[in-house]
Amino acid sequence: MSRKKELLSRVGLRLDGRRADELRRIRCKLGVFTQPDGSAYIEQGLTKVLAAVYGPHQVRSKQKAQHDTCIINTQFSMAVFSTNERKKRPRGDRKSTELSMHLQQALLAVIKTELYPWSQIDVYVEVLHGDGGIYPACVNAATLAIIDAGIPIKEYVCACTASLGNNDIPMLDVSHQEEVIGGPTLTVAALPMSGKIVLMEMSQRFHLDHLPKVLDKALEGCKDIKAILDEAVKNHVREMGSSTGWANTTS
Amino acid sequence: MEVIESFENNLNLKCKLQVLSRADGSAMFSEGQTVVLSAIYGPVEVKMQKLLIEKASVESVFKPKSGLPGVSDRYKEYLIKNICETALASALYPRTAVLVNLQEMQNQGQLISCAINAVCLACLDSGIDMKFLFGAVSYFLTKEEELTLTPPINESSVKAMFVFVFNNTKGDVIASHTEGRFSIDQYKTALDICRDEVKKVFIFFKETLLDT
Amino acid sequence: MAEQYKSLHPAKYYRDHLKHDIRPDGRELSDFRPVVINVGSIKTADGSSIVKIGNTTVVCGIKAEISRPKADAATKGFLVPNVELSPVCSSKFKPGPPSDQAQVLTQIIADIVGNSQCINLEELCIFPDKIAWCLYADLICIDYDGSLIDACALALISCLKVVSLPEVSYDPSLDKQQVNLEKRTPINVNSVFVSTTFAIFDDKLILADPTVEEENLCTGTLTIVTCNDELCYVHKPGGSPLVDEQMSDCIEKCMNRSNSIKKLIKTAILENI
Amino acid sequence: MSLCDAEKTFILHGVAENFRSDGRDREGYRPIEIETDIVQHAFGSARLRLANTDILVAVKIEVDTPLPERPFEGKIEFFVDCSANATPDFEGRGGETLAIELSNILASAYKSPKTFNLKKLCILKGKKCWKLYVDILILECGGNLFDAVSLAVKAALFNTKVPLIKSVNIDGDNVELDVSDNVFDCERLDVTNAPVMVTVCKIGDNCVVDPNLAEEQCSVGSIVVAISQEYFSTVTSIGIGSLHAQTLCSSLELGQKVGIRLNEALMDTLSHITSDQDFGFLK
Amino acid sequence: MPVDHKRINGPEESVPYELFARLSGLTSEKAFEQLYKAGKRSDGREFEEHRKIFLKNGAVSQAKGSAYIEMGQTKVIVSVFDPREIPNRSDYSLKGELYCEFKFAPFSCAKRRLHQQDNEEKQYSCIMKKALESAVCLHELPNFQVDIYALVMHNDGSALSAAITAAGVALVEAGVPMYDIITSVTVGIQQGVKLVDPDSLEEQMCQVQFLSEKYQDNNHGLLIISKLHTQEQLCQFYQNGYVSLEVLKSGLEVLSKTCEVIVPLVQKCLIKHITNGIKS
Amino acid sequence: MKEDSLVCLPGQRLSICDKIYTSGQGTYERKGYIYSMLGGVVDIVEKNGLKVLEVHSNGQNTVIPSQGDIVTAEVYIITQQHAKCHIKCIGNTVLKSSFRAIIRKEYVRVTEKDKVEIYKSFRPGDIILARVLPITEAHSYQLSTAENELGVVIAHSEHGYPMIPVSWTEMQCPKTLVKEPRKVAKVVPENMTTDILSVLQNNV
Repeated sequence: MSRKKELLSRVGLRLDGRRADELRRIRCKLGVFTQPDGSAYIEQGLTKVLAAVYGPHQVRSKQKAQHDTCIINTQFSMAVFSTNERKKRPRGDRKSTELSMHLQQALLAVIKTELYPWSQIDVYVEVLHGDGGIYPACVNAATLAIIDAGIPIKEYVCACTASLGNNDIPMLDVSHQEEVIGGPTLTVAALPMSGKIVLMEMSQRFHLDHLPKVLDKALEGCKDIKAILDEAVKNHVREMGSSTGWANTTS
Repeated sequence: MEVIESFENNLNLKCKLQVLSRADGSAMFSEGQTVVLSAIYGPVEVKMQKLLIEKASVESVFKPKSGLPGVSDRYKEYLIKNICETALASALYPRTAVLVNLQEMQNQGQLISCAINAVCLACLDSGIDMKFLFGAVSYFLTKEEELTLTPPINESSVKAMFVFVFNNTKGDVIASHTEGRFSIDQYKTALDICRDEVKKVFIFFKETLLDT
Repeated sequence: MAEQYKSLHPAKYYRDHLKHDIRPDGRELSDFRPVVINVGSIKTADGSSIVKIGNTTVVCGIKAEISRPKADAATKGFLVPNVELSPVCSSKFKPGPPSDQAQVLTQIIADIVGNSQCINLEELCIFPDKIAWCLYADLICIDYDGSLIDACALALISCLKVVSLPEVSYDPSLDKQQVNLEKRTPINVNSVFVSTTFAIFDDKLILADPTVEEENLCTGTLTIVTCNDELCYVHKPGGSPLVDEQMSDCIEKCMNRSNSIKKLIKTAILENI
Repeated sequence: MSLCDAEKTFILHGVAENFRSDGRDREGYRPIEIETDIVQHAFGSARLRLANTDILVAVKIEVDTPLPERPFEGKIEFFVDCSANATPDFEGRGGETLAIELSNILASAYKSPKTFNLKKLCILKGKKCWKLYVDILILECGGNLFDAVSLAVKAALFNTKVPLIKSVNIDGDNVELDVSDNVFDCERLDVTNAPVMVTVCKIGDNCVVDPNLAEEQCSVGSIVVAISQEYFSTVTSIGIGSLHAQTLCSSLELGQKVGIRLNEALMDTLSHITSDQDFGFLK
Repeated sequence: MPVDHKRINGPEESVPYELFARLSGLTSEKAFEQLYKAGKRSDGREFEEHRKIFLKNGAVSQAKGSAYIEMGQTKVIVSVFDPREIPNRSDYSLKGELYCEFKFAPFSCAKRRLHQQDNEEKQYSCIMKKALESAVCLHELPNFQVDIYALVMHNDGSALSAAITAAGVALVEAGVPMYDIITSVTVGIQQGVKLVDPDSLEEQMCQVQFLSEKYQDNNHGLLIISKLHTQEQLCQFYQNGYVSLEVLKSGLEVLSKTCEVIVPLVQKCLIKHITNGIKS
Repeated sequence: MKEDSLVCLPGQRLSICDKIYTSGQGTYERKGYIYSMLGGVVDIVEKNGLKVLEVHSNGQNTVIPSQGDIVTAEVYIITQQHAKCHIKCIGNTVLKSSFRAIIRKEYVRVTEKDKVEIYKSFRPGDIILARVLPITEAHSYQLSTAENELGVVIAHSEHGYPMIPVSWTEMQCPKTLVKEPRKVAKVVPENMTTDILSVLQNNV
């Protein structure tokens, strides 16, 4: 346990100079591509993720079609050069199938699927550069892409990681370096407004009384991320709107 | 070339039925030091490509003790599949499938004959219709040209091995698998001796069924 | 019209023919199809042979490579036989990994080579525990028309008889080997195995050298491999039971067929030199 | 993207009058944007946007032992990954045939030593050499993939920084290399002769360069020409349809002319790029 | 090499013995030297002379259409199977499809090839598919797929063109509707010298770029085309290496001339097949 | 086949394509000329003043079930709504590989379409004659036996003996005299291919 000491210096600064409850710089852009119905690009620190949404369109294989809801089909793939160790195959291994299933769960909780029976929505996520917090970046990128595609959702779904520095101070938005050196990381995907948790995943072990602290910190993180995403969406809509002249109607 | 093994020393066969709960019929069978676990699932639903109109399609899987099934296990599956196709009255279950699963637990030399006997016991246990019972005996020819029932201890001293599968009605040869080189009359003597030995195997089958 | 009848009721079509002891392709019950052997036609391989039994065609090519012997068998080289049922030979086989039938054939051919001890693996070892020959024997089926074990076995044995390996000198101190391509010495083959397949039709008729239709309709097959007037493989994978007389007259037919095949192999090899 | 016959004839007439639907003439290219040094992990990277075709290329370098039959040369390997972002049918293994076709054409274009000299990648004859992994990620397909990929690869190789080998010591069998860890002193690859590909599409009875998705649909036959210093390093016919010998020669000439012009344009844009303008997708 | 559970595996790694042989000293440059001086090729052929071709159809009894071709030492067998539904495709497509697979036998080349299809074979299958797609009337086979398999038993140069020509014959014998007879030829270019239908040594020689100052002309490469006979159309064109435009054009003329030389032979083989089809 | 018939190869120019000569089966028309598509024999068929050029290859040509063909098929699965079968021969040409086909309940017979029970019309293993309906789905052909001459031709009883048609709804097993319900094809000699008739005769 001693090695985790250096994660937080005495002054409370982390390895990359952030404070314990500070998110990495998030920059995002909607409508990056023309072909897909909705697309988004997000940078959380150095982690760069591209998301594209196709749909809702006719289901490709008839047996999977459902009469009352729309099915969400996701694919998570990491570019071969996204990690410093070159990956042999971009997708198809167990980890990427698991992450795409988690992504599907997160989106199912949000998208109003009952509006599109017999149809299918494809959400594809491509990680260009992986530097820790890959799954949360994918969830946030997918949310932006779905908004860009104009698919009705109940709420933003935001995800954030949190960890434990010097085994008592919860730290937010863990980078790859901290993941490798640091202790247990908790990944939370949540609906920030209603405070509901959609998906919670933990690596290594948490002590029981630390868990609530770290969980609250993660939920706070999700709220902040939601604010940033919301602001980016507003700019995008304003920018899109201005080209068609109805920008002056809103504030 | 005299026969070492005397008549009454049987092949110390041991068996336990109903070993697996999910299988329709299962048997843990051991012949000397060789132990095989077999299970029968049938008649079950069949995949479209494998469907046969007028009879059941038999499929067999042979899992080795360690590692992934290789080319030699495919050969054992092929052997067992053909034996079951002749023995089972598959015409009574058209358009269905019978799955035979085998797991090798321990191998002292008579792996194939032990597997075949295990399958027959599992069929009996599952109560599937059969035209006849089949029993297998393996027979070894050592370097010094002696024919013996029990596998010699060190592998190198085995010159040839015969595995014969007989049916219990007329005692005809259903299947034969051999290894190593041997002369024609050695083959014929081995065939006759095994035909007597297999009677004991069938007696053993009856006993196991009676006392379960 | 006969063709239509044959496709609707193949079994009945065959029974009508077999009533008069004639097979649809005009052969008697125990007749064999013509055998054609051609050796040494592929120059890029160290030994090659093409065998045609009736329409069934198998090409065998042996490529020798240098490798390190296994730790537990330090004085033994390798002979790696593999049967490939390529999609060329029949619409039943699709490209991709070998089908179950191909794997079973590979195992049978490997058993036959092992049982017959036709190649002494010690002779393939150049320097114990350091380097040894590894003969990759690849058998590819070009046309699948029944009794494939016979064709593969014949192709492999005739190919082994014409393999020639360059002379290798190994210097243990420098761990360097020097290959002299000009001086090529054939490997000695201790025994010649010949395989014959019979199909059992309706539990009583024994058809020798079955075609692919006969194999599909028969209720059992029996393959006997002779090796220098001994037997080295009797393979009957289930199927309708055989009485002892049928078994012995099959063995008897198989013996005199192997003599004629051995002569054929000798002539094919003489032509090649 | 299926066109009805009316649209096809419209495109046909446009090409006949040398005035295509988006205002270009037969030899005009759509606007191309190149950015280099996008991916931090990679030794060299480039992103190219040809109208809405979007390609990202990253080059990684590893130490490897040279092939026994070619001890003097390093190795270069092309890997193409069609991301499902481009179209839903690239999902799973959908994009594999296109990926294999692209990597094969690139491999045969870079095969001749005149185009890209692998001897410079050799560290120690027969023992150690550099292996270049050129990974191409296709983010969006807007037609004319071959040109976009070849330009992006050339830009990425231009941007690649090969680490300098300070010293090589050999004892017995194993070889230790120590690489100078200071980032700036590195060698650059000589990319002048690297081939540039031009797709020449035959629509109606004249040839067109840089076809977009619609034009690709109604092309009778098309060839891909890889040009390196006015020599042809690879020529392949793609798509269904056959060409008359005459049209083939004229498209070869057109391909060569456009290829040389395209290569010059690329080389001087690459030399003008300064390393700080990195804005990636956020632009 | 990952252990292949579906085959018998030899030792983990094995190396062809040619590597340890004393280098034969006959580098490509010296080989070209002798060839250039003699004005003739090693087997006595002119530069633009095609090797003797032996072509026979009906080589595989189980296939709908099959052909066996020998160009010099290169031996290729092709079989075509009658159309079946396109697997895993539900929508109704008006045009049929071809599935081509080109495979070298493990023993067919100097260096042993693996059983699995490697990149070069995938590329050749792709080229072969392109060549045949423009020769077959796909609209006549709506929603069907024709399988074409080519196996090279002995590769002594220009194996791909031999496969394409043989595939053309096999398709006609299989009764698949085709626009025209297809023939294919390869030419190797080195220092401006054009070697039609190169054997494997000449093919290697043309892929290598000569460094010595004696040879300034840096034209080298390989050119494969396939041509439709009556329509005079090139349905496939592949070139690699480093060739200038004029050499490429002159290479094209030589190739289309040689294609015409082969066509009568293909026609004779097909007519023989049709006539004894009529007689029986 | 007459001895002096004209042999042609694919891509061979046969004639100019004008009012008189038109391209028939096995030929295609390009730039005003008719070319042959198959390797085989050229037949010139007179159709109301028009000379139609057709090319027939010797039986090897690839035949695909097209609308209206009479096909021989073997039933392999029956459900409440349809019977699935493999098409073995189209007209007289035997297929090397069978095509998948389906007979829906409403196409089994002409009268009382809705009261049809599939298991009373077909059983797995029966050989039937049917007509191909217009092709809609990609992978399986729609067949119909809604004519008197179409339906079950050869059926085996429970005990394996070929049965004889007794009425157009029943067939009887000669050995066990058990009557089994089938949708029997009315045996009309000129429509039936002669040999199937002979098969029926020598089985009785």
